[in-house]
Amino acid sequence: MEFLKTLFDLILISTMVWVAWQALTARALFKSIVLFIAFGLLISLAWVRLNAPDIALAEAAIGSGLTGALLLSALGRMRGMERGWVKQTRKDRSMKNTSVWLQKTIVSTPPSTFLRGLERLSLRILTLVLAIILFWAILSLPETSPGLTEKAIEALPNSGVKNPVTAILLNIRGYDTLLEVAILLLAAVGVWAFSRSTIRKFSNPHNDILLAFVCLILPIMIIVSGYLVWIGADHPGGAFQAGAILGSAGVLWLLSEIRRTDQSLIWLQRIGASFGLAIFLLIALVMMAIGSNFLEYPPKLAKQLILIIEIAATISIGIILASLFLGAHPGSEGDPLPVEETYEDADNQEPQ
Amino acid sequence: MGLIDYISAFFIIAGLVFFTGGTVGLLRFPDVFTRLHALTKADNLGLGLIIIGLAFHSNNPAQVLKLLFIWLLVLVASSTVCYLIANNALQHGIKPWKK
Amino acid sequence: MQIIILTAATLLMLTIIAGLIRVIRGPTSADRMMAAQLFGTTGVAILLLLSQALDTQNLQNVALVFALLAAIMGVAFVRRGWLMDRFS
Amino acid sequence: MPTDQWHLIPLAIALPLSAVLLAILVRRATVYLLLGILLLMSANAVGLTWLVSSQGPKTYYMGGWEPPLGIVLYADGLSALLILMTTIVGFAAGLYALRYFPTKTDDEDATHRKNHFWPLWMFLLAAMSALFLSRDIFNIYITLELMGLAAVSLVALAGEPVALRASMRYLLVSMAGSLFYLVGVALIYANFGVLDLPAIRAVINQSPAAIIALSLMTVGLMMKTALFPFHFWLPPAHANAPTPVSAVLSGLVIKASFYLLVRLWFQGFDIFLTPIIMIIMGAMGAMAILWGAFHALKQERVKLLIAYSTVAQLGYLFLLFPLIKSGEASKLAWSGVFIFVLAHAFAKAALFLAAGNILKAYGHDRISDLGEMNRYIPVTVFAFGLAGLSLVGLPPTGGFIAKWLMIRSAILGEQWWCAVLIAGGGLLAAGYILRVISRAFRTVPDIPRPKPLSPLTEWTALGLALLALGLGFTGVYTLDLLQAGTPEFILNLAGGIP
Amino acid sequence: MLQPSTLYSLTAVVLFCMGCYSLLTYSHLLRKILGVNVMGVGVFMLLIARAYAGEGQQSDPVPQALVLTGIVVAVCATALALNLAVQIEATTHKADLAEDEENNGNAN
Repeated sequence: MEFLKTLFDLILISTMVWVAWQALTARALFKSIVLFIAFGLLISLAWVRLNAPDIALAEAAIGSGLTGALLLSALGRMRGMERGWVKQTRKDRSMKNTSVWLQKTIVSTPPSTFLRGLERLSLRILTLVLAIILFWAILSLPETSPGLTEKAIEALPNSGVKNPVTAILLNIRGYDTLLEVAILLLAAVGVWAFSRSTIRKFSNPHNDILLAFVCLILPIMIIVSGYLVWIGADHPGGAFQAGAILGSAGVLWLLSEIRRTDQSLIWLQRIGASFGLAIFLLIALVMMAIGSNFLEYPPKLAKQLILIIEIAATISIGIILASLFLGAHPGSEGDPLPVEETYEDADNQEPQ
Repeated sequence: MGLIDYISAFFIIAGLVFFTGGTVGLLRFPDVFTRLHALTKADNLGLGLIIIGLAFHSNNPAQVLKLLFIWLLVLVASSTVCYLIANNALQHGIKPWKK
Repeated sequence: MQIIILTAATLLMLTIIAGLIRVIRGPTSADRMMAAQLFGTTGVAILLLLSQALDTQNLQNVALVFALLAAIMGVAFVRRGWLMDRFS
Repeated sequence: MPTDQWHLIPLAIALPLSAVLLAILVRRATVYLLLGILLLMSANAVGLTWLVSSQGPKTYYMGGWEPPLGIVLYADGLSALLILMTTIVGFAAGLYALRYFPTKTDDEDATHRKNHFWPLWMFLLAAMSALFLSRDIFNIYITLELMGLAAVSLVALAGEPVALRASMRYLLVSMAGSLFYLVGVALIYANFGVLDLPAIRAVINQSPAAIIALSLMTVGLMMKTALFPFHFWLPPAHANAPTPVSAVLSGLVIKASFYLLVRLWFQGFDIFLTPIIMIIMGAMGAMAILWGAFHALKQERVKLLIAYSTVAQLGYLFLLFPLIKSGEASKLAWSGVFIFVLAHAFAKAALFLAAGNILKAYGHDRISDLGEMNRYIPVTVFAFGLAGLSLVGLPPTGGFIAKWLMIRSAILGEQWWCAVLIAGGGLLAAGYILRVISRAFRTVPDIPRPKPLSPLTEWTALGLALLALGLGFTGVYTLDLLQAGTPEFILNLAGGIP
Repeated sequence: MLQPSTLYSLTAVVLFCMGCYSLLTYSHLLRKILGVNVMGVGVFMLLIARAYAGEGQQSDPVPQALVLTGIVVAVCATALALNLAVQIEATTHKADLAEDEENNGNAN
């Protein structure tokens, strides 16, 4: 039994390292991204193996779904130039020049000069030294970590929830979480701030089967998201996992282009994005006004307050993650260009 | 090991066979369409068999329902994605393999 | 029984590795994406097996999330990132 | 359980966060509302400073949970003063931004920028307050990320390719720095099972994990502070950001990670403070002073010159380490360095605002093409000169007090090279400041007449410069406050470092 | 030696260093972003691996909460970085940070 588990560990670990290495060094960026998505799945398995189901849930929701969609979309936009998705600002750049230039910038050129070789060598040595130092640090750690498990379990009855991770996230270290919700909002505002009209939106042909699928799966996603918030008090789950699923639902909705995103959504987006932080802050301040400390919840009310905060946070996280995928505010860019109908398929030109 | 264990082991092993088949297909088949075919069909069947095998161990009907629901979700998702990929591949001019 | 389940999980890990070879080999981006899609299904299977082997029912929810979100990657690929391999 | 008045501590974070929400949700006519909140924040900071000075340092249990589980906020003289500094500079630069981003314009791009400037600005101020109050090493990571992402977005707000690239580089360095820091946190937690700094101090020992964790955290924070070998990202980011943002980045943001370094080394990991470490840190500081000043002297653009000057001035902060010797010298160094932090914050912010004025009036900031500034923008020139005085360290400015304390400390501790460096660095600073000032009075034939400036932008620059000057007169009070935050380590140093 | 905790901690180090190397070596922004993400996974894995207390034992919940927070922060930073990279590519037609033109100091 133990042998099999160790075997599983070893296979998982070596695959993880191999995939990460391939993802980081693959010559084609698309390949890198697909491998990185696979990597997300593998680390999700690792979290499961390490008995951290909360993290595994979050990783499954964020790592494999959202990050992948974000990366693919970014890559698509960065190369969209060539397909006419993105406004061409320099007219004189002919197709051929573009490809030469893409060759040069997107595919990393191997080091050619002696100096670059030297640079690589020194970087390798530096990384190796870092690895050795860290190995040493880890091997010198005590056999069992002191940790705060017992203290956390002791504090559980006063926290209002039964899942220790949720208790720490939303009550004991609720301040971290408040700032984290702030970071989410900050990321959204940051993206809105610098995304300008130069980037064009994608436009895809209407697809019935995709639409039917989305109409079927979106409600399920929303229900599962609610379910995860609800069970989060006692079992693995909670606002972040649920928010990530809601965000993925948003991404799917954007991808299916059921409805063109337009100006009227900006308001909704802004209110929705700030809702979580607003509720969190409001509750913290009200608690302070009635004589507790900032973010302190009386044990009797804790469960309800945490649930309110979690619901608000879930909605906000979902909206923010979807906005991060969308990039610029809807409506702040020009009309999407139609997709070209035919173009040569270079895929098959790659030697097998 | 009781009878239930044997039955469950049978289903799990059967599932594994299909998974292996799907993977061999993924590696050996000549073009996108055939590979898609191998993947979506064999793997989903394999997952279904494994789920049946695991369901024998569960004594909670809700758990069983959840397992089946998961399978259903995977079926819906992979058939949709399979269609989308195949459809796009055709549109983008990838020719199906002919002997 | 535990042994069978764990062996099954380990074997499924090996099929993932085989799938990775397809991701790396390509040749078209559709192949790569499709193989990644396979990991969703296999991942669900491994999670369910592990949930039995490690005796934690919570993992079923992880599998549920996997199953739920498996399609997003594929859809994102088809709608956003087709024809990525032009310069590989 | 703290009494009610100590709620000022969390309010220092809650106020700017509410301002963020206001800025996002209500767009019309919020600017004055936000300035009102900024005033409230300043009042809050003054209150906090007064409380700390009258009642001594105080801890505040967030959520009512005691350490080691809960997160503790800690306010002492140093953190109160730095928060006060943050709100003052934030308020002044905010006033400047009022005119920098035109209120009524048809330009969609400008409106877009103005709308997004305010929430990001408030995020930055909230992050800095949170950082100065934090004592929990993981919470510090969160505040660092909040601050970093806000700063990066603000730099990118400028929109030009150079600014975008600078902000990307900043973001990557910032993320990598945070992760290095976080590895340190992970190792500390794995080894000792605590996250609160004093708790760490109580259980720390000379284990390899602790040493490695501390080095990684230090490297991470040095990247964010842009100390000499890690300074490469700073000049482009600071020089190409929108002017009020440059002022705050150079004046405040980089000090935050220095502050954390000091807190870590002196109040958590002081057993590792050996003479060798002190010398290494000091040597890096010395390199920064020389390197930064050398490059500042070469720059062609005013904003870049000031940005390189920041690289140099950062070096002085790291002289704190070698100056910690015997008890008396250490106390002088401690006060000197933190008065330097304050003086530099005001002076550097003033310089950037003045440079922004030059850029706006002349349409460029190439030093060689400037001229007759005393005729067209006298207030700005005066502000530039005054802030320059503080940077050089001439009496009666705050910069002078700071350098004087540091030199006295160096002499007491017989660290002659530090004394020479501090004095020499001042001369170099005089060199690059004079390069700009000398252009001010030069008559140039056929120079295009500069555009008139809004008085508000000129006077805010002067106000900040006057604060740098005024710091020279409030030195005693500041000293008392800073003493309220002197780490135990320094207080215990009677006979010098073992 | 083959305790899962140690095994995964060491993997964490390998991942961290790989990410770090890739961040330093490659010039394409997407690669740098991937590198930072792999680094992040390394750090999180270190925290979680050390929190692991053995089968059937409650893992230390504090690092789990920290990692959950860290993952969300990492996603935010990644999303910001990706959007910034797209913006850079759209305005400069290049996806790396090499400076090609000097800013001549003109106001925008």
